[in-house]
Amino acid sequence: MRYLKLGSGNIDRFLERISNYGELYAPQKISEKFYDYRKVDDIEKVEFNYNRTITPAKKYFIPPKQEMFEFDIEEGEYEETLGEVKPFVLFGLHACSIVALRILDGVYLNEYPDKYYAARREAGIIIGISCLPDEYCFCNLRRTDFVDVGFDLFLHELPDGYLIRVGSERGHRIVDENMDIFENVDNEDIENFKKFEKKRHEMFRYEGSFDNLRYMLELTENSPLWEEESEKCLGCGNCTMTCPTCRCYDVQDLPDIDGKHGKRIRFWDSCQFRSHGLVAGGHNFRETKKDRFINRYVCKNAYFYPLGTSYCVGCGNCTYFCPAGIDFLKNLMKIRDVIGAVHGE
Amino acid sequence: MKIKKEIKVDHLARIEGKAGIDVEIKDDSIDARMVVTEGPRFFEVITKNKRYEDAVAIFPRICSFCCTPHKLTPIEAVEDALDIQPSEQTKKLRELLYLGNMVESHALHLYLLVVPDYLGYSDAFEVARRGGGGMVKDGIFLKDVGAEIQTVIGSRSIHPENAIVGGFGKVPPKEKIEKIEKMAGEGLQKAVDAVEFFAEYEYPSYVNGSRRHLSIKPYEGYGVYGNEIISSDGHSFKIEDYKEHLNEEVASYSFAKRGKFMGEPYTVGAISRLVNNSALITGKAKELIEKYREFVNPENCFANNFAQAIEMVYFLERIKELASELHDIKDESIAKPERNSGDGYAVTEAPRGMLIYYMGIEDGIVKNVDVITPTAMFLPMMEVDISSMAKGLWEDGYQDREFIGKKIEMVARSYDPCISCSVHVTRL
Amino acid sequence: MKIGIHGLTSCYGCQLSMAVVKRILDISEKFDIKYFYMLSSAGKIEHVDVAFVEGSVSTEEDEKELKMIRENADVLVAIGSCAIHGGVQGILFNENVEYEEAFRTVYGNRDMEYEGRIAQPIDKFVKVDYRLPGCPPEEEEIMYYLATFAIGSWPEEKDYPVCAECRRAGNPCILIEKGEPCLGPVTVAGCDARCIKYNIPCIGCRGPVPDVSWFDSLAMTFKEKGMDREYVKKRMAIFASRYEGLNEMIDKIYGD
Amino acid sequence: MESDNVYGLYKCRILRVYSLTEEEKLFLLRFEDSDIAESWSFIPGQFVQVALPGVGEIPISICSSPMRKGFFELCIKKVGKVTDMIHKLQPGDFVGIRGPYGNGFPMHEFENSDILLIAAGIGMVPLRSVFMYAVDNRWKFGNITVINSARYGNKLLFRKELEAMRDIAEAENIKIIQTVTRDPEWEGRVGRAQEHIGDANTDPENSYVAVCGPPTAYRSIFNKLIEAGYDPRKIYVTLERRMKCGVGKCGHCIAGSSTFLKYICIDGPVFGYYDIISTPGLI
Ligand SMILES: Cc1cc2nc3c(=O)[nH]c(=O)nc-3n(C[C@H](O)[C@H](O)[C@H](O)COP(=O)(O)OP(=O)(O)OC[C@H]3O[C@@H](n4cnc5c(N)ncnc54)[C@H](O)[C@@H]3O)c2cc1C
Ligand code: SF4
Ligand code: SF4
Ligand code: SF4
Repeated sequence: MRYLKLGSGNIDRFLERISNYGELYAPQKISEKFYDYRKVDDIEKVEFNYNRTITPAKKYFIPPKQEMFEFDIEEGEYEETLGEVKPFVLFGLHACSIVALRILDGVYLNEYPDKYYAARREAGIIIGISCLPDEYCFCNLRRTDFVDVGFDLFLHELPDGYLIRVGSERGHRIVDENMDIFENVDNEDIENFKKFEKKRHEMFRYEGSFDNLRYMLELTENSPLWEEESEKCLGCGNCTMTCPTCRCYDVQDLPDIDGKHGKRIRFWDSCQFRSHGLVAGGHNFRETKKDRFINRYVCKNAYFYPLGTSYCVGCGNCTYFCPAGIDFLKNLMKIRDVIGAVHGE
Repeated sequence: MKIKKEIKVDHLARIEGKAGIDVEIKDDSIDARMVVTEGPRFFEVITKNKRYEDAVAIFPRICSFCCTPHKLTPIEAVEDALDIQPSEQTKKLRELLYLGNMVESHALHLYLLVVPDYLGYSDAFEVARRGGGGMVKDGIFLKDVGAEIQTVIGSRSIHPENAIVGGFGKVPPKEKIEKIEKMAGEGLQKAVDAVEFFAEYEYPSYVNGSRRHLSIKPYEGYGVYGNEIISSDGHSFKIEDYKEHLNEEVASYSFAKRGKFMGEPYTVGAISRLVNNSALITGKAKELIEKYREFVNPENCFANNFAQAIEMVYFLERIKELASELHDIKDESIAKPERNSGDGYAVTEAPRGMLIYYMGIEDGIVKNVDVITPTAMFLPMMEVDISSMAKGLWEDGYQDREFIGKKIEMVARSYDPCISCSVHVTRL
Repeated sequence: MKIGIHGLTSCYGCQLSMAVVKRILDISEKFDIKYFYMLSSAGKIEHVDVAFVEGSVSTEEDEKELKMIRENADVLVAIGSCAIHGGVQGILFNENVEYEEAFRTVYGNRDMEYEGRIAQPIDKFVKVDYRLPGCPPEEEEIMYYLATFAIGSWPEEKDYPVCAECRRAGNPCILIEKGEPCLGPVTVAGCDARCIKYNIPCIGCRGPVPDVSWFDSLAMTFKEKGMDREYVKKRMAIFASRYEGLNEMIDKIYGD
Repeated sequence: MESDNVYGLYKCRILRVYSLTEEEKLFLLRFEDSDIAESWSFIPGQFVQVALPGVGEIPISICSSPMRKGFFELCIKKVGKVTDMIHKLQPGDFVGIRGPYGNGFPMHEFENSDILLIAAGIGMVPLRSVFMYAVDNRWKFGNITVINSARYGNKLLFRKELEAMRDIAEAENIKIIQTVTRDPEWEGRVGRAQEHIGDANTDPENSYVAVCGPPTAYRSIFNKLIEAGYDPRKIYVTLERRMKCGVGKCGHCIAGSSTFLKYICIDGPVFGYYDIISTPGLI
């Protein structure tokens, strides 16, 4: 991998330069406590130290609401409405967010590639940035705390700037075209990088591996925990909407009142909603709130084989953004303990 | 032999709400009554014991046409009760919001509800089909100007939620304010055209008769806020004393209350504002008043339509002015209460006339409410005019009940009555 | 296609919002509007393909009219919170105020020729085929409903809460951040989380999510944030007074 | 079929419409584009997405034999928004089609074995494709039994078609069993499908079994089959879920558990017996 250094003095220039490659989006403070990716019209507002955004980066690749086709009802014709996707630069993704996008790639670019997603993925330049975990983060347990691929450039915080890893051909090109703002990495930088990584690792709340969780989950289907926790659940879908890897969508046809035209749209859906598992005739595969509650735990902890990680990347969003204060990680920890207790008896 | 003759309009179309008119013609007298069949909704009971923030969110549901006045007036009352001092910017935004409702309401009433009468059609769709499309579109444009203002400032045009006690949840961005300014400018000529349109119709003389006009004395210019009520014959009193001056009665045939001032029917609304305060009007509207002086006739209810058209012109100019004063708009925090309990009074000029709110608050909880709406105020006067119209036509030998029915409907419509408002409820 | 637009006891906001959609003239051309008293004096109740009914049943007259509308309509759509849930005037029901009592408080000791009632949603009297929620309904949804009928189909109703739209819209959550009593989690979506966009906590004007409004769970959250029972109860009941088991759900959390 | 948009639809013309029962209609379709019509192929058990502009898009199993080139059939039950509208269509009208999707039944594995088909209710739809395929390639398979069941006689799908085949079927070692569960008027066999397994002409030792019906019936059918000596490794079922895309994107059809999380649309809808019993949530 190619390593470079960006000195503190050049950070603003770096942001300006990358915005030449496309519309720039980056985390910004949107309210007292929350951050979100927004279009950058003032580089002063770009946030380098944030923990999580209220909408994950998936929104740039699968928009919350998206038009797919326009149709002509009388002729039975459909016309794709993807149009041209202009290049854009997504700055400031953390490692877990980048892994999350790779998981989405697995879904959207499989044997039936989704053109709408592919076009946006192609157009989006990804620039990652290092972070320090808070009490909600557990990417270390998910093995998503570090990424080797899936970004064009990745910035690691140093006391006097950033150490940059170049992760793609596009990344090399950007670096080559702007060599005047980069320096070479020296020994002191490497020492600082190590220190940062050490500090970061010491900050995680838990250590160890989480993989056996999948079996534990299957074995605790009848644990009283599900009853208790799903009682609190509002069924509001905040957990799935803020999850960087949840991507269920719903499709709807919107005819025009002229009765002749219309459009087909798709928009974020959630397995926490009743109709998600409902089929014609009224049978529901996830009838109760508890069924739907458990479903998310099951789905997120299943394995995504191509990457050797689970669908959950351990970002902590679903806990942080749950209005009812339900703690995903804590519940998973409890599930492991429940099993322990069963064996202990 | 005495034959009882009756003219009935069971369901009065093209007004807000549900009401009918019964006119009974006896040999020696004539008796008209507006029958409000809409069910009671008891707003003063349902807002009681709620937190004031929640109560002010409920009041607008009294009526969709004047939801904004029913939001801003109780907000004023709460602020009076709890000694909350909103910022200058908030006051300007509120006035703008209020005037947005005014323009929307007047445009709807004039173009979609009244114009079909003048042209002899049953609705604006027919007007559009028969070549009046341009006029209907003008009306819709003006209505949209008003709706846009309420959307930008209030979050939506019906039941705006962004206006709250102490200020606004979110201050609208400068670009949107500029858009309002531009739209108001574009609407101005259309409003002038409306004035010219109404100036082509003479008022039916059957409904001529002297009457007392009540309105507020605006704090500033020809504004909608004030705390003093004045009458066309020189009376005045402070809002805190309204109960001593304005009484309300209940009639057995109506869920609407009926106002009296000094024991007599009176009227409120656009014409009353013009009669009492036209000296405060400026600009293009002032020119039009001078040009069409005779149409500002204090003795004929049809003057209200004309007065609304004049007001549209004036308020659009005022909107432009207010918007231009808001170019340096900025985010602000919401003004906080100085105390937790108190009595608050507010009166504003809603599109249809004065709107009075009294609220008694204890520890943030609403304990007492009284609301007097313009429609409740002018109902008795309206019945007088309906009787006069029916009587006049009858005596002139018109016998076709449907024809008379149409004419008396026009009388009612000229008041722009708002039945939901009148039925909401008020404490005796 | 013949349609009728009717109002019972309400603020007339739903009819008004139908009257002021941007393409009202297109609608008047595409549909044969048989009844729309707010806008037209032409028309009497006659057979229509779809009747839209706004407002709650609050008088004998309302009930009679509603039944007549139903008899003459192939499809009946309840529009707005009053028709669907009884509206804000339904609060009396939730608070167990008798009609007589409310009436006396307001009108004094007078007899009326007409009898009023505590407001009720229209499905207490007639079969309702579809529900178009809102206080008032959103233009986009009005157009969607009309269009699906126009092509011989019917609308899909939303069954999820405002929160979903709040996230899609990119708002910060004010319930988490400021602990404000947002009713978004129990209120049916469709407004694109308008109020939250304006930093105003949702008061639930669109009414509860059909069958899956977890007032108990939300009460638990509110309680933890220090809100008292009376306040929570009153706020939740503004637009949800007729939601089955509402009071019980709240009592369950706060204890008896 | 070539399109750079997986959700792109191809126009199909409805050639014939038959009413099978009060609620089910059979549609004969052909792609407008004759190149597609001729080259299009599928495996029994696969499904297509059927779209009506303005109304929506739904998954429907193909119920004709893949051997019949140029045309295909769908049997659609009227249950809601889209299916209601489809039932209003007439010959000459168009629908949008994309697919085929799903894995389908492993027909090549079935070769040289007996085949037992067990259908309950609408489950006969995908199994008809298996059946027709087997009949069209009669020499490749051993004995065949079809057990078609429904609540009432007039709800038995393809009942007349199957009855009409009876004589020739006998000669070809094909056994057709039609049974109903709730119909007092019905004069033929009664009882649930699984109660007639013993009457099949298939050799449990050398049979493949395909089952389709309501998920609630599966366990009891499995038990009966295993009791009768059928090899669990050779039992297949097809599953249903809500679906919006058909190609593993929209997430609605994800089912299973943490160790076996599957998309019904691309990993299924056909699953083997062991998948089913080792995966809570699949049925
Ligand atoms: C793999 C597969 C094969 C199928 N094969 C057939 C068949 O051959 N014949 C047949 O009659 N039916 C079949 N179905 C069921 C059929 O898809 C549903 O009956 C149909 O989707 C109902 O749509 P609707 O709009 O009429 O009903 P509504 O209840 O109005 O449904 C509204 C929406 O919900 C979704 N939906 C509802 N139920 C289902 C469901 N069961 N599956 C998927 N989406 C659903 C649809 O997207 C639909 O747009 C199959 C389902 C699957 C999954
Ligand atoms: S399940 Fe929760 S912690 Fe895991 S990736 Fe999704 S939001 Fe993050
Ligand atoms: S602000 Fe309200 S509507 Fe939005 S997510 Fe939070 S609780 Fe839900
Ligand atoms: S956010 Fe709540 S109160 Fe606001 S419009 Fe939506 S449903 Fe109504």
